[in-house]
Amino acid sequence: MTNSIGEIEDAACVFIIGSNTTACHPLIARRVYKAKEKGAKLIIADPRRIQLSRFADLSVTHRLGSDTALLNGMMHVILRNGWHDLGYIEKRTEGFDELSKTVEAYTPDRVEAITGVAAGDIERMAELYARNRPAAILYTMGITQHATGVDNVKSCANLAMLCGNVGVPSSGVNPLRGQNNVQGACDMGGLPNVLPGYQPVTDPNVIDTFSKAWGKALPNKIGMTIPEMITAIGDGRLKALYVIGENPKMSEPDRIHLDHALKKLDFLLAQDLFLSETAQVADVVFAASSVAEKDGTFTNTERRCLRINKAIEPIGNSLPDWEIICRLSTAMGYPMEYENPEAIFEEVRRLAPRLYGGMTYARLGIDGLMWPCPTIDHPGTPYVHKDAFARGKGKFHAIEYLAPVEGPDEEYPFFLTTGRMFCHYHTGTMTRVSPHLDAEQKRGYVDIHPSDAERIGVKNGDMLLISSRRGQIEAPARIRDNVNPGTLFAPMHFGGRPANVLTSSKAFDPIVKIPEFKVSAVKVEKLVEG
Amino acid sequence: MEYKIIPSVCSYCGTGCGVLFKVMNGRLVGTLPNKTHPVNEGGLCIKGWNLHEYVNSFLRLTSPLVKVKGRFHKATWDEAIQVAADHFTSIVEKYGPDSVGVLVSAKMTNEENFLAQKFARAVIGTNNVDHCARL
Amino acid sequence: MREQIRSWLESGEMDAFLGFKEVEGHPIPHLFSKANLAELEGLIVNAPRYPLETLVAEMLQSQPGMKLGVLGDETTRRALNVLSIWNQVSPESVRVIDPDQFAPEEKGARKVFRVSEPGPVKLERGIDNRLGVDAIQALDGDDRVRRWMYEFQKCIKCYGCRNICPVCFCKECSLEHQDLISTGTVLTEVPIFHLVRAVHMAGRCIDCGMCEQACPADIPLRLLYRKVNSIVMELFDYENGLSSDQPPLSVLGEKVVLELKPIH
Amino acid sequence: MKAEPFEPKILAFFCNWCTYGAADLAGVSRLQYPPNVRPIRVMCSATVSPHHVLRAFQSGADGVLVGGCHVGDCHYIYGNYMTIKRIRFLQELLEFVGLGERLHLEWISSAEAQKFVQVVTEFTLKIKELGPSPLTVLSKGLPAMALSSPPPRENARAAVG
Repeated sequence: MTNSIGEIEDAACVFIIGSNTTACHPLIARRVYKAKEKGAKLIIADPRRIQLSRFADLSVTHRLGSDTALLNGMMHVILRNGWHDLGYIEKRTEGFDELSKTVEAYTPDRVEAITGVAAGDIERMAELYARNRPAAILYTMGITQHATGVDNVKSCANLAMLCGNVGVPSSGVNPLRGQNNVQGACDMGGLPNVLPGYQPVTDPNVIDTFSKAWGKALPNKIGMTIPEMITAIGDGRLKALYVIGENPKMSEPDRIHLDHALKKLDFLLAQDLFLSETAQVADVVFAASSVAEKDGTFTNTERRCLRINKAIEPIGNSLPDWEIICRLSTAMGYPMEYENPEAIFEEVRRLAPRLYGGMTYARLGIDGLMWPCPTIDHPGTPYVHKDAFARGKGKFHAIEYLAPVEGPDEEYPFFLTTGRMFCHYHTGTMTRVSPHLDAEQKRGYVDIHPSDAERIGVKNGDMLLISSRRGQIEAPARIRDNVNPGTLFAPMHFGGRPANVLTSSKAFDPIVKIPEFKVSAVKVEKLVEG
Repeated sequence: MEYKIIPSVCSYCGTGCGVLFKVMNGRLVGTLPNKTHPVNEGGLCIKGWNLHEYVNSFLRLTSPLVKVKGRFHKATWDEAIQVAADHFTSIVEKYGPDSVGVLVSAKMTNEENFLAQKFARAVIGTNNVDHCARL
Repeated sequence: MREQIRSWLESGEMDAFLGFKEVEGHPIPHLFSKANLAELEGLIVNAPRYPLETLVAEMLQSQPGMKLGVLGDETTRRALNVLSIWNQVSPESVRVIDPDQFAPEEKGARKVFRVSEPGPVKLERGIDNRLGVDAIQALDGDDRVRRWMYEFQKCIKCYGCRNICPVCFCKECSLEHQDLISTGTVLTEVPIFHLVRAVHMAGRCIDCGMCEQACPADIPLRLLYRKVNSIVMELFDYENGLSSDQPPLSVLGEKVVLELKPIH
Repeated sequence: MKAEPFEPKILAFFCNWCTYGAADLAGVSRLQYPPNVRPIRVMCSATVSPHHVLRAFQSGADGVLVGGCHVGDCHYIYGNYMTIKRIRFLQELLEFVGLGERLHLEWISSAEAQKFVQVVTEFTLKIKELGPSPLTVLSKGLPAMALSSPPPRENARAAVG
């Protein structure tokens, strides 16, 4: 997030696109409620009607995968009416001319044809967003899990910069991160192209610093992302995989293809709290300890580094992940010895000084600190890009709309989108075992619009067979008018009805390789009465 | 009777709500919201309120497992670590470091992520490090 | 106050004392005992309300016969009374220590939980959490239902109101009864979810206000339950936490004193 | 558009030993009463939990009628002591959230077929006057509900004061 969670309350306009905030980030939705009640305008753009839609000043359900067109349409209207912030654009950004040329073609009528959103609504969205400042954009995987994920994000940034909504309190472009420490995993260099603190592996100075610190020559070639790794396993280039606290068999697209690939591995090591779907096929499984059994830090979506504290001893014979890694590393001839997580954190501070340099366990306390926090007296940074963008000038990217890789056709006439529900989390390994959460929703389901249900003769609870080009699943129908006709929604949490059998691994963003979970084409048949 | 309240952070989503763990005689018995926390101001969602339940689940792994002839067997840490270390070492020797991939986790701490990528880069010698930020 | 508690702990008159300790600027509930008398120096009394009563009940159920002190006030006493009527705690095991009984220099000021100013939209469509029961009753029926439904619709189904409630202890909760209230959607069934809980508050709610503070959506739950309390008071002359009988809706009673309400 | 005349849906819980008998007698005696009532026979009016009443409203009932034995005549001696407590409590609570007057309790013995007809007729008439349950009205317009028809200004001010 460019801004902090608390700032949302004071926005004059909140624009939520591709995020079911009350279900996935309920305590951020709290701030949206507050903003709304203080008089902020609330705009929701989501292919589904979500709970927040009922509180919105304007809620639109655009076609799956048409986000760039919708955003370009809004920018078209803003430019045509001169609602953009010219002073801000001239002073702080570049690439405005190309952008304005591109969006010129996105007239509301054309965008209506692409997105299914009435031209009048596009005009109103633009007006609400541009004329109520500061305006905050919130998005989640509804924007990013597309073959055009990067384009979608850039379009959000374009819109925000066009109206001078970056580097200002209560505004910004705010991705709500899904998992508790996605932000931290990225910060710590859990990516193939960067070392801790987003320092590129291709920079010789960076490699030099880290090599010296770690006493080992480090590779400087960018590594493989998860989808690339899966391809490489299939080709026989990747022989061993060490999977920590992940469940790719549930979280990666095109499960059947992945299952075949995993069988080709020479060695699969899994480290998890539970015998997840992935751990079941591993050669060795390390039993890890949970959040309550160790010290450490998490970095949340607003870049706030927060301390967790050990409450109980590790359950059974499990060990905290850091101890396991230290022991494995030592066994492989590279002794890693740390007295406690704080000692590791000290090393993080030294090696990622721009973001974490000023943080110590003592300073973090319970409130935590928001990075960048480079020095020991730095108060932390609630919102970034204050006077200048990290790269100097904010760059507009002229983005053309591209249709999703897969659209409905004669054979597979339905759109399928996937996502979370309020009482489960990610692949369900941590929530399906929790009695109170499991009681809320025990099994997978598919949301289908009443008109579609009537057409294929389906009642609530009837078993459906959903098939895509990749595979098929069975799931009971839940008739809901929160999906549009022609669209289905399946939650991602249920191992017995894995929605990722249906999704495609061929459709992913060319730059960041994010799979297009949000759009697949499927067909539906009725199996048995429920 | 030992009863402790330990402040911590919810591990269910990216919001980072402050929680208090209730610990009675060394066992986690419940979760409360931290009422003065800057992120959640005393509120939690259904997942946060039930944070202790997965920790106490009877399905938790309590020991490392090694698969022999298609079946898992409980092992000591030393054995399991040695098996894994031997496999990695021989695969790196035979096919080079880039034949190994490490998936770090968005669910573990910063410190652990740091060590995991350090393991991949300094011990194995590959940049094949990724996690599920995309998912 | 510290000295008094110290002497109780030392003499064994009290096995442990549940109060608050400041941890990195945050008041955190803490159990003081004879084993850690030095920690008493860090005892603070200015904290937002936590469900200490629930902790007390948990401890006593794990170790019956233990003698506990708990930092609290009149509301705490009432909560413990309710719990004792429902056989969740034995009253002789718990002693409530009210900091107001001590000299002001010995205690900090009790911090009142922040009451946020309701925004204009909330005033127009919802219900101002600070209002009293009478102000709601002054609204006409249609307006009332619209306002309550607006508030209830914000519910994100965290069950926080129930979870934090010091007098909610049932192992099986009606709110999770699938034949009564449907599960699986974040927009819970409005208004049955909240009204079922309100019904269960009859004869129990001690008006501590923690439900409302825990509500991420700021639903005026305290106001709703205050009405429940006043109904119980008017119809049955029962004051939760002060009356020592079983609550009126749990017993038949000896005679019928109520009159039927006529149709018109 | 002229809507069809409003025919309320009224759910009724009748005690097996008295009110249900009265309904039976009314039928056998060919007494006329409005067909809006959907009766459910229960063994005692005390088995009607507040949950059942709330569930009925949630499921779209415009009114709920509970019929039990006169006090002192309960087949289970004291059952209806509970009934009146519960229903009176619930009547007040529903009133507070704006659903008042849609719940009614009456003691009707199995001989009182005339009274049965009179109560059902009066209650149906009353629900007709009240109109459809606001819950069903609101649930139809749910997506925009929070925004539609903001209350008159005076009321908003009254709420603040």
